[in-house]
Amino acid sequence: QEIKVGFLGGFTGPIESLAPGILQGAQLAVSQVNAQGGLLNGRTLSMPTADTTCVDASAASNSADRLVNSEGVVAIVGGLCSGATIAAANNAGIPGNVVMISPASTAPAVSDINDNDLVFRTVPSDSFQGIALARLLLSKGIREVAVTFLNNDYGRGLADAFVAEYQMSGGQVLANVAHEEGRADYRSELGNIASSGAETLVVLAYADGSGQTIVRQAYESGNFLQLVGADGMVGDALVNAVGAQALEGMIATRAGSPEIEGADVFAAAANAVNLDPNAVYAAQAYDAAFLLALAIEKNGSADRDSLSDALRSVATAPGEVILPGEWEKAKRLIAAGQDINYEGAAGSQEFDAKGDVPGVVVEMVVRNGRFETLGLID
Amino acid sequence: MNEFIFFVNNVLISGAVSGSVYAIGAVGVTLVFSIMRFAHFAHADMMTLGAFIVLILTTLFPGVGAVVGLPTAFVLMPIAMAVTAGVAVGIDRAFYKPLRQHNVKPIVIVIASLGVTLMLQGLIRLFAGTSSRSLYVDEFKQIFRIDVPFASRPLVITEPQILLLVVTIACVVGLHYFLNKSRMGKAMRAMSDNPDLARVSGINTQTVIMVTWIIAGSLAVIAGTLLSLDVTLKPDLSFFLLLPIFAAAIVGGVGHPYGAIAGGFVVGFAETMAVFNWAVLLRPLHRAFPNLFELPANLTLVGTEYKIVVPFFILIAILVWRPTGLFKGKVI
Amino acid sequence: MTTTMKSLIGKRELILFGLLLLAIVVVFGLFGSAYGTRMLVEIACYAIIALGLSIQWGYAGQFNAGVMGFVALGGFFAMFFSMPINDDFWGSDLPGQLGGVFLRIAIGLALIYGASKLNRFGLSPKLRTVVTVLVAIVVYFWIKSNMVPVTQAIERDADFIGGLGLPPWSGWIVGGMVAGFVGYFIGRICLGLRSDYLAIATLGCAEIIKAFLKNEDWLTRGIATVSPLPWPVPQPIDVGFVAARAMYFSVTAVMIMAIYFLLHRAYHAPWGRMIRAIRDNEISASAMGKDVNKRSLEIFVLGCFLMGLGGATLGTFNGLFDPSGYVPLNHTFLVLVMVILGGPGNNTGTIIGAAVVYIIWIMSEPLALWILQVVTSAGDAEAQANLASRALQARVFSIGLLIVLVLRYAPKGLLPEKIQQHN
Amino acid sequence: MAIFEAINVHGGYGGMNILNGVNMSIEQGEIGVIVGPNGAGKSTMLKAIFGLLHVNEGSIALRGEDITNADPTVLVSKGMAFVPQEKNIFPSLTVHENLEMGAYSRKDSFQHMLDQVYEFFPPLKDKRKQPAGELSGGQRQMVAMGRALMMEPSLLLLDEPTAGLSPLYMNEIFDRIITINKAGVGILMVEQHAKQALRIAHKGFVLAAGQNRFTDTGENLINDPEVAKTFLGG
Amino acid sequence: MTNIIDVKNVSKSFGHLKVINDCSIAVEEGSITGLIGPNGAGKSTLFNIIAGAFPADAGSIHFAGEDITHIPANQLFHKGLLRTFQIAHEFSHMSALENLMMVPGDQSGESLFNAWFKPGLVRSEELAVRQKALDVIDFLSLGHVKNELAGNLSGGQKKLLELGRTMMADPKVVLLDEIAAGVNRTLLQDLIANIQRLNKELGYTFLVIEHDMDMIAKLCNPVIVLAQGSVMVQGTIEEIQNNEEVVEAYFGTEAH
Ligand SMILES: Nc1ncnc2c1ncn2[C@@H]1O[C@H](COP(=O)(O)OP(=O)(O)OP(=O)(O)O)[C@@H](O)[C@H]1O
Ligand SMILES: Nc1ncnc2c1ncn2[C@@H]1O[C@H](COP(=O)(O)OP(=O)(O)OP(=O)(O)O)[C@@H](O)[C@H]1O
Ligand SMILES: [Mg+2]
Ligand SMILES: [Mg+2]
Repeated sequence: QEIKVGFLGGFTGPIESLAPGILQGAQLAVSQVNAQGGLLNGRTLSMPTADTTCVDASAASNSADRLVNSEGVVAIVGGLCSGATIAAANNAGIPGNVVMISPASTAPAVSDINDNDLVFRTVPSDSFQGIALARLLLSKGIREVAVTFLNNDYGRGLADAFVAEYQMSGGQVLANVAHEEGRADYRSELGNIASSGAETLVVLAYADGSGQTIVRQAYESGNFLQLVGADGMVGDALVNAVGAQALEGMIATRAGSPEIEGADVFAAAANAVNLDPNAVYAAQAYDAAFLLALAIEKNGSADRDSLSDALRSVATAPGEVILPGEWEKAKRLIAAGQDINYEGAAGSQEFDAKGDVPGVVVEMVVRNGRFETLGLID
Repeated sequence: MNEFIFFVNNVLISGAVSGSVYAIGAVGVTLVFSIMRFAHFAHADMMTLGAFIVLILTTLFPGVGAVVGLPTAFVLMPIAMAVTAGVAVGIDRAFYKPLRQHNVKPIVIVIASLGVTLMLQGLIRLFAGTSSRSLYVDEFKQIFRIDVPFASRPLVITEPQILLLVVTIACVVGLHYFLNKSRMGKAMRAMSDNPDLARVSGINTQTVIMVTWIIAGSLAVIAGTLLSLDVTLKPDLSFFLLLPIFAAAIVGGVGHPYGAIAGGFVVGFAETMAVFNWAVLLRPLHRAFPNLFELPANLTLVGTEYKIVVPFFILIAILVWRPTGLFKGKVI
Repeated sequence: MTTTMKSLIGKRELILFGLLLLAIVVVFGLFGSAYGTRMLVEIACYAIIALGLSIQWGYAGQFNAGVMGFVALGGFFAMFFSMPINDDFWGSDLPGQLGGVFLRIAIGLALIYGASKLNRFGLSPKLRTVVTVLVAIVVYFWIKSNMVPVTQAIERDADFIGGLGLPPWSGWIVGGMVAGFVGYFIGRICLGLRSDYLAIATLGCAEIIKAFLKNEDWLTRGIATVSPLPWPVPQPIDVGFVAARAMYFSVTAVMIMAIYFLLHRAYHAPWGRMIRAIRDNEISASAMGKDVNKRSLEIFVLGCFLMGLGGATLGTFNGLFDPSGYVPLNHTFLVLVMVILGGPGNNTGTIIGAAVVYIIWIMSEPLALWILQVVTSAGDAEAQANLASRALQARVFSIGLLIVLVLRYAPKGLLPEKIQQHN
Repeated sequence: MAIFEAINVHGGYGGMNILNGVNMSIEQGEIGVIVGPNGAGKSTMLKAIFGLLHVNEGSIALRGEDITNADPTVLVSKGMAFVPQEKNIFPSLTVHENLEMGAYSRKDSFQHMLDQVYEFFPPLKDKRKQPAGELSGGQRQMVAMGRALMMEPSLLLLDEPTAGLSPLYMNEIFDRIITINKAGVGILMVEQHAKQALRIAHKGFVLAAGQNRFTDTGENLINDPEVAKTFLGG
Repeated sequence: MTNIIDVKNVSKSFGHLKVINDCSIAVEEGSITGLIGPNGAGKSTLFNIIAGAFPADAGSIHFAGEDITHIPANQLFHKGLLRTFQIAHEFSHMSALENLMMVPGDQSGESLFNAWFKPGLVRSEELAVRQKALDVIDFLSLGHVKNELAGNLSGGQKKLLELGRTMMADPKVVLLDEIAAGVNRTLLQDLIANIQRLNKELGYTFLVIEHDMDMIAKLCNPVIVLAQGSVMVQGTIEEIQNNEEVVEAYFGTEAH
C-alpha cells in the first residue's frame, strides 16, 4: 500500500554533517503529505534512505540501485554530492526510468547528464551563484581578491564560475588555490595565498569543514581584511565556532529568495518540528520531496512512466499556485483536473529544459554575530 | 623586512608548530614500536580520542582555565591523559595482548591496529558526531601580534602555539631523563632490546608494556589537544596525521625517540617550505635590481594540493639515501 | 592429481560454498534479481582485486596497504581507453603542444639519468649526487613552467583530453599493465623494507596516485568526474538491468576462472614453492640461488596487475570515473578484510572472503537502518535523521571489529593456506 | 634438603607435551649437568623451571617451596637466575646497564656485586661504557653470566653457556662456573660439551625424548659405556 | 691441485670496526679445509663475503679461476658455491621435504611462463626432483619427519637439513659454518662421516668453520687460523696445535 520515494544522501563522508538536516527537510514534506490524507486515494508515502558516502561512486550507484531495484521506489530525492548524483543517475536512475530530484548537487555537470528528462534539481547550478558573488563584490568596489576553494565538485564548480565572471568584469584574481577537505591546518595554503598580496579572501568551502578552519586561521594570521563566502559558509554555527569578532563584516551569498511566500510557510513548519529552516539545502530537499508527491498524485498511479511530464506540469506555471504544506488543496485541484504550479520553500522551482531551476541568490553579511540577509543580487 | 616577517610567520612558526605535533606523535609511535615491535596505526586516533575527551571535560567545567590563566582545555588535559592512557592499556589488553601471546608476526598486530583505528573512528563519530569543533568553549584564543622594528607586518603567534612549543621541549627533556636515568626507563629500553631476557631478569614486562601505553597515550593526548586548540577538532583529523607521523618516525629512525623528534621537525618544515611561495623572499632583491630578472608571481615547489605527498617523498628520499633514518634506527 | 582435486574441494570448502550460496539466494530473494546480479558483479570485481592482494601477502608476505592506488589506476585506464575521442582536443594544436611537453620530459629525464652516471667520468660520488639533485630541481622547474600553460589551455579549451575510443577490455588490460608497471617502481624502492614500512610506503604511494588523478584535470577531469563509461557488453538501458548485468558478470566470471586457474598452477609448481621459500627466509633463499629481488618484484607486479585489472572492471561497471571516490576504507581496508577473512595465500578462500565481506559490507547499511527504525520508531524525526547518519558510522566500526575478531579467532582465515604434503 | 627439586614434570609449547615426566634435584652448592640428544627437551626443561612455559603436570620446588608455573619475576626475587641459550644480553644497553638490569629487582645497594662481576670477568671492566652488542661472542657470554650473578642467586640455570665459543673461552667459562659454585651457588646447566661439563658436575642427568634416561654423578656417567656411546659421542 | 677458492687481500669494516684486515686464503680443490680462530675473529664475516652476502671493501675473490668479487649470492649458487649458516636458516613454514625440493637451481617450473603453459615438462621434472629429495632425506635418516614443518625440527635435525641441501645442489664447494655447535656429540659423528663421504664419493670441496677440535682434527687438512681479521698461521692440525701463538690466542694455555 505504501508508495516509496527514496532518499539518497551522503550520510557518511565529507558532507555527513549536512545530510541529517537535508533528510529532515524531505521528511517534513512526507509527514505533511501523510498527515493530510496521503496520496492516490489514501495510500501513505514513505521514504527509504540510502547512503552514497558522497565520494564513492561505487557505493552511490549501489545504494541507488537498491532503492530503484529492491525498494522499488517511484522516484528519488537525491543524491547530494554531484558525483554521487551523476553516478546514481547513470547507473540506476536512468536505466531504471526513475525520476531523481537533487536538492544539493550544484555542479554544472549535472545539467549535462544524458538523462531522458529524468534528472532534476531544486538548487541552482553553481554557475548562478558564482556569477552573483562576482557581481556583488565588484559592485562593492572590491577589485582584487584571492580565492581558495574546496577541491571537490562544489568548490571547484563555484570557483570556476566566480573567477570567470569576476575576471571578465574587470576584477583581478591574485591567487586561486584549491585546498583539500579535512586537514587540521591550512596555514600553508593561506600563506601561499597571502603571498599574492590580496587583502580580500574568498572562501568557497563548507562551514563545518575546511571553511571554518580557513576562516579562523585567516583571521589569526592577520593577512586579510575582508572575508567572503558562499552558501556553504552560511550558518550561525560558523559564527559561534570562530567568534563574532573574527567574522564581523564577512560577506556571503546563498541560494534562495527571501521574498517568496513559501519560505515563510516552510520556516514556520520547520520550526514546529525543531528543524532549523536555514539548514543548508533543507528547504530544497523539502521542495524536491513535495514536488515528487505532487507529481505522483498528478500522474495518477505509482508508475514510473511519464512521471517526469507530471513533474514538469505541477512545478511550472501556469496553474493555481500551491505553497509548501498545501497538500490537501493541491490534491483537490488535481482531482478536479486543474493545473497547478508549486511555488516552493527555496524558490519557485520552474524547471528549464535541462531540469535546472533558475538561480536566485541573496546577499548576506555577518553583523552583531549573526548572518543577516540583505536582499537579492541581480 | 616585511617579507622576512612573512617568511618567519609562514615557514618558521608554521613549520615549528606542525613539526611539534608530528614530533610528539612520532615519539609515541616510535616508543610503541621499539618496545612492542609493531607500527601502531591507531596512534593518530588516540590523539583524536584524547582531544574529544578534553572537549567533553571543557564543556563540563568551562571556568577552570580562567583561574589559572591558561586555556581550560590545557588545564584539563591531564585528566584526559589519564583516561586515554587507561583506554590505551585496555585496547592493548583486549586486542594486542592475545595476539602477542600467540606469537604472531608483528605485521598481524599492525593489521589489528588498523582494525582498532577503524573501530575508534567509528566510535568517535558515533558518539561525537562529525562536525568541526573548537576546544575554546567559553573563551577565546589569545593571539599575540608582536610588532617588529622596520616592518609593518607583525609577528603572529597564538597561545596554543607557544604552549605547544614549550610542551614539546618539556616532553623531549622529560623523556630523555626518564629513558636514560630512571630504572623504569632503562627497563623499557631493555625490554625493547630483548623482551624474553627482560622477563628473565625480573623485569615485569606487563608493567613495562602498561607504562609504555600510558606514556604513548598521554603523548597522543598532548599532541591531539594542542593541535585541536591551535586549529580545530575533527574526527577525521587523525587519518591525515597518520602519514606524516609515520614518515617522521621513519625519517628519524624508528625506535629512536630523538630521531622521531628530529623527523617530526624535518617533515613539518619540509611541508611548509614545499608550499611556500619563494618569490616573496626574492621581491626585495627584485626591487633593488628591477632589470636583473623577471620575477614570477608564484615560485612554489609543489601546489598546495600536493602537500599531502610531501612527507611521503621525504620518506622515500631518506629510505633510499639512508635506510635506517637520520638517527640510526633499530630495525629495517 | 587426485590429491589436488581433493584439496580443491575439501569439506570445509563445500560447507563454506554452501553457506555462501545460501546467502546469495537470500539476497536475491530480499532485494530482487537486478540488485542481486549487481552484487555478484561487484563481488567478482573485488575478488580480482583481493586475489592480487592475496598473492602479494599470502604467497610472498608483502603487505601492500596501497591497494587503492592501483585500483584507481585501473579505473583511470578503463575510462581513458573507452571514452570517445574528444574532438575539441584533437582538432586543436594542443596535442602538438602536449607532445612537446612530453618530449621535454623525456629530455629532462635523460639529463637526470646522465647526471646520475657522472661518476663514470671521474666525478666523486658525493659531487655526483649534488649535481644530480641540482639538475633534477632545474629540470623540474623547467618542465613545470612548460607544462602548466599547456594543461591550462587544455582545461580551458577542451575540458580534458578525452578518451581513445577503444573497446573497454583494451583499457582493462592496459590498466592492469600500468598498475603493474607502477608497482614495479614502487617495489624497486620499497620491497627491501620491513613489512610495516612497506605498508606505510605503499599507503603513501596510493595517496600520491590519487592526488595526481584528482588534480591533473587536463588528463582525468579531476573531481568533475567522467561518465557514463561504455561497457564491453550491452548496457542496462538497452537490455534491462538483469540481462546486462548477467552478461557483465559472465565476463568477470570467466576472468576470475582464468586467473584462478593460472594462480593455482603457478602456486603448485616450483614457482610457488620458491615464492614461499623467499617469504620464509630471504637470506637462505638467496643462498640457494633464488633471485630474491627479482622474484619479490615479480609477484608484487603480478599482484598490482590484478588490482589494476579488478579496478578497471569495477570502474567500467560503475560507469563513472571519479578520482576522489577512491578512499582507503573501501578500496584498501575492505580488500584487506576480504583477504584476512578468506585466508591469505588460499585463492578459494580469498574469493569466498571477497563474497562474504562484500555481502556484509553492503548489507550492513540497510541492516543498520532497519535496526534503527525498529529501535527508534517511537522517536521524533530529528532524532531519526541524526541517528541514521550516525548509525552508518557503525559500518566503519564494524569493519574494524571484523578485522580484530578474525585476527583473534581465525588468524589464518576461514580457509588457511595449505601445507604441501608429499606422500 | 635439596635446594631444588622437580618431580614428574610434564609440559610443552602448544597442545603436545615435550616433557613427559622429568625428575631432577640438586643439593645446596652442587653443580648439575643436563645432557642429551638434540630435541630431547633440555632447553624446554630449563624454561619450564623458570616459568617461561606452562607445566601441565608435576611440581617444581625451591627449598621445599612450590614454584610450579611461578612468574619469572617472582623466581628472580627468590634467588634464581637464568642464562638462556641465545639472545642472552641486551645489545643496545651498555655493559654496565646490562649488569644493572640484572639487579633490577634489588632494592638494596648492589655496588659490591658490580665490583665482584668486574673482578670475575676482567675484560668487561674496560668495556663497561660500550654497548654489549659490539662485544665478541665470548665477552657476550661473560656479560650474560654477570647479569645473572647480579642478584646473588642461590641457584643459577645455564643453557649451553659454551656453545660456539672458542676453546679458550670455553675453558674460561668452565673455570668461572667452578669459582661461582665454590662461593656456594647451586648450578644447573645444559651442555653439549658433555664430557667437559660432566667432569665438573656433582650430578648428571641424561634426558631423551622428554624423559630421564640416566641420573648419576658426572664421573659415573662419563664412565658408563652405554651413556658414552649413545649420548656423549663415544 | 688447483685452488678452487682464492681470497686475495680482502678487507671489511663495520662502521669503525675493521673486521677483516687484508686477509688472503686459498682453498684447494677436493680438500676439506678448516677455518678456526677466536670468537669475533671474522670467520663468519669472511664466509659472508665469499658467498656474496655482502661486499668486501677491498680485495678480490676468485672461484675456479673466475673473479666473483661482486657477484651476488644467488648467482654464486649457480656457479657451484653453496654455504650453510651458523644459525640454521631453514624455511620454517615448509616441510622438510620441500626444504630440499626447492634447492635445485635449474627447475624450469620456477618461471611463471613454464608453470602456466608447460605443465607436462614441469610435472616430469618435479617427479625427478622429488625422487632425489626423498633419497637425500633417507640418506640423512630424516624420513620420519619429511612432512614435518622444518620450523618444528630440533636443532640437530635442522643442521642435518642444512647439510642435505648441499646434496640436492651438486655444488663444487660447500662452506660449513659451525655445524657442530649445539649438536649432540653422537649425532656429530654421523655428520662427520657424511661430510667425508660427500668429499670422497662426490668430490665436494669443503671449507669448515668450527670450534670443536675433535671434529677439526678428524676432518680437516689443512687448517687456517684467523685472528683479528687476518691469517695467523696455516698448516696441519698438529702444526696448529703446537703453535704457541695459536695456543695463546685460541686454545688457551690449559687446553688439552
Ligand atoms: N617454540 C616451540 N614450539 C613448538 N615446539 C618447539 C618449540 N621449541 C622447541 N620445540 C620442540 O620441542 C622439542 C624440544 O626442544 P628443546 O629446545 O627443549 O630441545 P633441546 O633438548 O634443548 O635440544 P638442543 O640440544 O638442540 O638445544 C623439539 O622437538 C622441538 O622441535
Ligand atoms: N653486521 C655487522 N655489523 C657490525 N659488526 C659486525 C657485523 N657482523 C659482524 N660484526 C662484528 O665483526 C666481528 C667478527 O664477527 P664474525 O661473526 O665474523 O666472527 P666469527 O669469527 O665468526 O666469530 P664466532 O666464532 O663467534 O662466530 C665481531 O666483532 C662482530 O661483532
Ligand atoms: Mg636447547
Ligand atoms: Mg661465526
